[in-house]
Amino acid sequence: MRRNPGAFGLRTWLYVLLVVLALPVVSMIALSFNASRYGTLPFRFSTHWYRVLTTDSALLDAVRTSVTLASEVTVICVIVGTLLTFGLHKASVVVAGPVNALLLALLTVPALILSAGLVSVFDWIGLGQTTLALVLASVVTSLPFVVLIESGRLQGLSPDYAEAARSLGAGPLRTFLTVTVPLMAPSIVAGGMLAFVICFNNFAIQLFLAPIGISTLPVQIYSMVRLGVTPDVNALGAIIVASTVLLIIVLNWLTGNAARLLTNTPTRER
Amino acid sequence: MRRNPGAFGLRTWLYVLLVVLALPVVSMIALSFNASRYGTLPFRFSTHWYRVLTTDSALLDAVRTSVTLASEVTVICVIVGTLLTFGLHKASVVVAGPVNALLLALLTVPALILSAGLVSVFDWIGLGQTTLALVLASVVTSLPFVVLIESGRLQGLSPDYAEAARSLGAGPLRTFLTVTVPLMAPSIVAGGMLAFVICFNNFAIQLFLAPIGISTLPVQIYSMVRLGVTPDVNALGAIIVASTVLLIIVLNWLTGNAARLLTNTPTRER
Amino acid sequence: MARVIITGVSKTFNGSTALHPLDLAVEDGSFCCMLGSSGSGKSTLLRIIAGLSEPDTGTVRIGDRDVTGLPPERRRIGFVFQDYALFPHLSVGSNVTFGLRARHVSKREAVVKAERMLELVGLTGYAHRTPKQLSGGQQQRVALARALVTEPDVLLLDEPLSALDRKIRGEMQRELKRIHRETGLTTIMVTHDQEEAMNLGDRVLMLSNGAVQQFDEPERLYHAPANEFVAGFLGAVPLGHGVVGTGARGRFVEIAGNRFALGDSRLPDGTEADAVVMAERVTLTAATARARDEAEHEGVVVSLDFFGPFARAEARVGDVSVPAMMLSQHATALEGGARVWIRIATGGIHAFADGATR
Amino acid sequence: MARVIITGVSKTFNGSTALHPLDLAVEDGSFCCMLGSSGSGKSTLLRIIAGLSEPDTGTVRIGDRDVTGLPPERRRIGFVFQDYALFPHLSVGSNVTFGLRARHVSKREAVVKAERMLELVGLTGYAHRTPKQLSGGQQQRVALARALVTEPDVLLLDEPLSALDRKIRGEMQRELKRIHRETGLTTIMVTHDQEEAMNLGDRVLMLSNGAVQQFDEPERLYHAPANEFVAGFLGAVPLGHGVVGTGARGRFVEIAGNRFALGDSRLPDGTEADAVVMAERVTLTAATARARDEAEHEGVVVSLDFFGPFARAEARVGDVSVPAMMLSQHATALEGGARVWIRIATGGIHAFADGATR
Repeated sequence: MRRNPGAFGLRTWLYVLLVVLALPVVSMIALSFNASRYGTLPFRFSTHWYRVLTTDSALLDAVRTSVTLASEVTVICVIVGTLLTFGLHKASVVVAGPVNALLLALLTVPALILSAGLVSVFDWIGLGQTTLALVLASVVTSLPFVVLIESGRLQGLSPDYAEAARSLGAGPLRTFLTVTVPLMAPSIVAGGMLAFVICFNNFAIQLFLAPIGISTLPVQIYSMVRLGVTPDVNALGAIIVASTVLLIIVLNWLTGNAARLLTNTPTRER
Repeated sequence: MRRNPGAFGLRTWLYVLLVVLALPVVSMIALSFNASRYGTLPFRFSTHWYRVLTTDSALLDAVRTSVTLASEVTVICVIVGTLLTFGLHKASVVVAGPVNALLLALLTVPALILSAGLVSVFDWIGLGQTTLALVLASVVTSLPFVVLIESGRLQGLSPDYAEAARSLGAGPLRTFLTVTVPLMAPSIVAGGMLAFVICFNNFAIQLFLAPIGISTLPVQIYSMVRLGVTPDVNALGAIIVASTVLLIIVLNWLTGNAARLLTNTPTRER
Repeated sequence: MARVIITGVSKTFNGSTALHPLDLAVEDGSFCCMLGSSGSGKSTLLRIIAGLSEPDTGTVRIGDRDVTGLPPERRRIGFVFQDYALFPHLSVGSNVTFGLRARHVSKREAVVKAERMLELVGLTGYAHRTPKQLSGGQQQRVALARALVTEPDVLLLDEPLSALDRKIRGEMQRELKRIHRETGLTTIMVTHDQEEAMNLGDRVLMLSNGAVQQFDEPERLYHAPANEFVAGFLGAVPLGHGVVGTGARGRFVEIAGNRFALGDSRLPDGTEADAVVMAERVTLTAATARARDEAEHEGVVVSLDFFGPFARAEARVGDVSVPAMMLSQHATALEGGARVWIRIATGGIHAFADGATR
Repeated sequence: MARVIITGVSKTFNGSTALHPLDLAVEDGSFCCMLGSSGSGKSTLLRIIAGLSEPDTGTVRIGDRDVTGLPPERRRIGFVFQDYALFPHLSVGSNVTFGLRARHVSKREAVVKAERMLELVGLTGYAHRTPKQLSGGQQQRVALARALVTEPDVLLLDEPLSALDRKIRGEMQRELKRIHRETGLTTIMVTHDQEEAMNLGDRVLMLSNGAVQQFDEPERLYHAPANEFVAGFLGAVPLGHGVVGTGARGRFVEIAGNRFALGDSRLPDGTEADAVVMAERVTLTAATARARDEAEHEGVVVSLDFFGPFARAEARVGDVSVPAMMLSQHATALEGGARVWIRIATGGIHAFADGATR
């Protein structure tokens, strides 16, 4: 169907969308290299804002705080989420049904309302605005994504692999660790990545639950932006975009198709 | 494997997780029915906060604004997203590669940084803090999710269906509308739902881009919560959770398994 | 190596019966084929023996152990799946050593044993490949090696050849026969292919709708099918409904006025019965070739189909349609509409009373 | 109804050749089977005819139209997919009317035509079911009806029977024959099953590695395979490497000191050649039964396998292993180790020079 008459229209349409979607990202990067403080023209190239960034200790502290938080939450989410996914898969509908409904509910409730709720709960049980409270709240918001991604994969996995392992003399635990987990690896990686990103970006949760005196990156940026958009935020955004793209390229190189990790392409393993 | 020795441990583990995950939601609902203003004990049942909610015109306006915004964005995202998904599927890697990378980048960049970037972009092109700017920004953040969910489905769909339609005399457009779109319907519904939820909840974007004088629900709640957590926010949260669960039940009833909509279970249509 | 004894095993899935209570004894060192179409319960039974599924009632014994309540990993079985189920994240060698490692055999010893087993299945030197790099037949050999290397008491095969090309299937059948001969392992194989079952099995268990139809040696199954279902599954074609009688030249079944000789039927004279015929036991001779023998029927060729080595004809005797299967070289003298003499070899026709017994 | 003429069509996927340039003419109203194993290019060729794939070079003509550049919807074809590809969101009736509606036939007329077509394939009254409610064979019939209802110029079938059970496959073969006879439609079917191709095709196109090996009537293909590949695909077994010669009783090929009679080989005396034998053209007679005929070889039975209706034996003549295929009833007198007379029917052995020609 090379001579498809709609092909030209299709290509044009894709290019238009590419531009619209790229606009915010591209202009953010452009502004980060513009010498002018308020993003005004004419454009003059400068790495000024990147230099400012390296000396902005409050922002760098916030980056460190956010990365630490997101890493901890990711590790917890991956372990808990994998076990939960596996448990849901094995459990009867009576147990799995409510848990699934709850996970979907957690996906849907606005994070802001959830954080408001969590503040009162944590106050109630005496955790208050502690790091532990922040980690717990972040886990609760990130976990549903991990479970959704992993359970898609697990459901697509032939039960034959686990049964083959059992028939060869491996007990349930050995089967889980040496067969099921390795076969679920792509979705575990994808779920972990998603958990990291969602936790890293969860402004609403962090705004309410971050201990006093500790700023995560989104909270720090918020307080900076309230004083006017400064291009060193754009520089930071540009760095984040660049590292994301780099990560995607590396993953593509490692797995052949990184997008497949997130889209859960139904490749029944053979 | 009925007499699996790990079954008991597995069940216990699931119940513990159920409790931890349910805690915020359940306590939010509990607090919403507690007469005390600050969620203190003893618990006294009251529908007071629901009655307060119905008379809180600022909050109700905000709900209306949010629902309108989310509905508009959902419609745009579903149409644009479906066409984009289809286009990416047909396009060569040279076009699809960068678009996919961009979509993944948009998923990863913190919404707060993105909104900061968008504020300057919109100021630059003269849109400023208008409703159009808000809709556009919301579309840009929700679209990647729609495309990811739909493309997972489309990739799992056998190309035979479209080819069969072509061989029977249907042109590309007719094939797309009468075969491909109906077969993608579950993922289109799921993508739309996700777009709605994400747009509805996107506090960071709305905080920066909502026109002056217009408050979306998250922004409104934020300003309310800054004055102390009021249980009529909990009441609102409880209503949202209840409607979500109701929606899930209805979808389950309609499709047999709503969770499958989001998990993209690899059911190659037969 | 051990006997497998099944007593009173039954199974229900969501209210529908997958297996009616059944007993079965597979002798030590024998090769038992479970034959049936999909839904006959043959795979369910195999999975119950393996411990991958629990029976609702009954017990399973392997050797002198009652394994009914045991999980699969404690039954000392080897299981080969239809789609091989090789672990895609492990090399061929690691696939084969998996079962040994699970049994805490040292790595060094496991590798040596795996090498020896890969040699047995003809895949020396393939240990470092991944399963994906192998052809279907090679994957099947690895699955066999993986199941055999742990020296199980019994080898269970779930339609192991159905995913293979016809040519490789024949090769793998010979391979399975050889491995069974060399290891002397009690083997139970599930298949829906009657030729495969007939060729490989010492005994064949014919299942239908979760019930045993016949459990016999292949020759017996073929020459003395227990009921119409078994005969039909083995390729017998319905001839018609008639009445059993005894005449000058022995027993016969009379259908629409034509008398067809019966072999050793136990049905009493006068029984109404359905008769079936084995097409490959029918011989057609062009009427021009020679005079008609007394034992032969006269008929007309209605159709003639050519399948390469074999040909299939249909002839009419009065109102009865008689199929005939022959080597193509013997069909060259025939043509549609030709008058033929039809000879049906003794035992070529079976009659079954409306109940079931033969 | 129309001829299909393919001229110089070739196709490359990612640098590897799927089809070498080939010409093919399928006569109006004929039934052409494309036979080959997976990767032979047979499906690629069918998809090129359908317009689902574009050839790199060459032209495709259907009837008097050059359709090379046309998209599939303008080629007036019917296409049946291996997995049926029935639209799961439409009823059986809507599946069948789909093609008519796409051609702007009125709804009323489309429904009437669909009913008539469902009747032709034996599914009257199934219009309101969904595809999922049908068995595999029924789905296949719907796919056929859907392809036929638009009255295409040519019907293209891509392994239409390979997903069906053996028994239903036979039934569907008869069905396809009948429909082809009744509609008179030019039909091209892809298959990997030689019996299917032999039974259905007026002519069979044998493909391998993207190149035509032979295009002939089934009988010719069987009796005069163009090369060793074709013979092997049709079941011939290698006999060994030898030298062609002429003796007192005609042409022969001498392998390891044994002379086997050749039929109409065109190879000159002294040619080194690979010989193959058709096992079903070899007859074994127990040496005890009668004296050896001059044309027979003396041998010893090495193995004997029983496949229900058919049996397969292997006999050794000196160092040469000769396979024999026979009806089981003729194998009863044989046993492993027995001395036998081996008769190979004329044309049972083919010899091919190291190149290819026969």
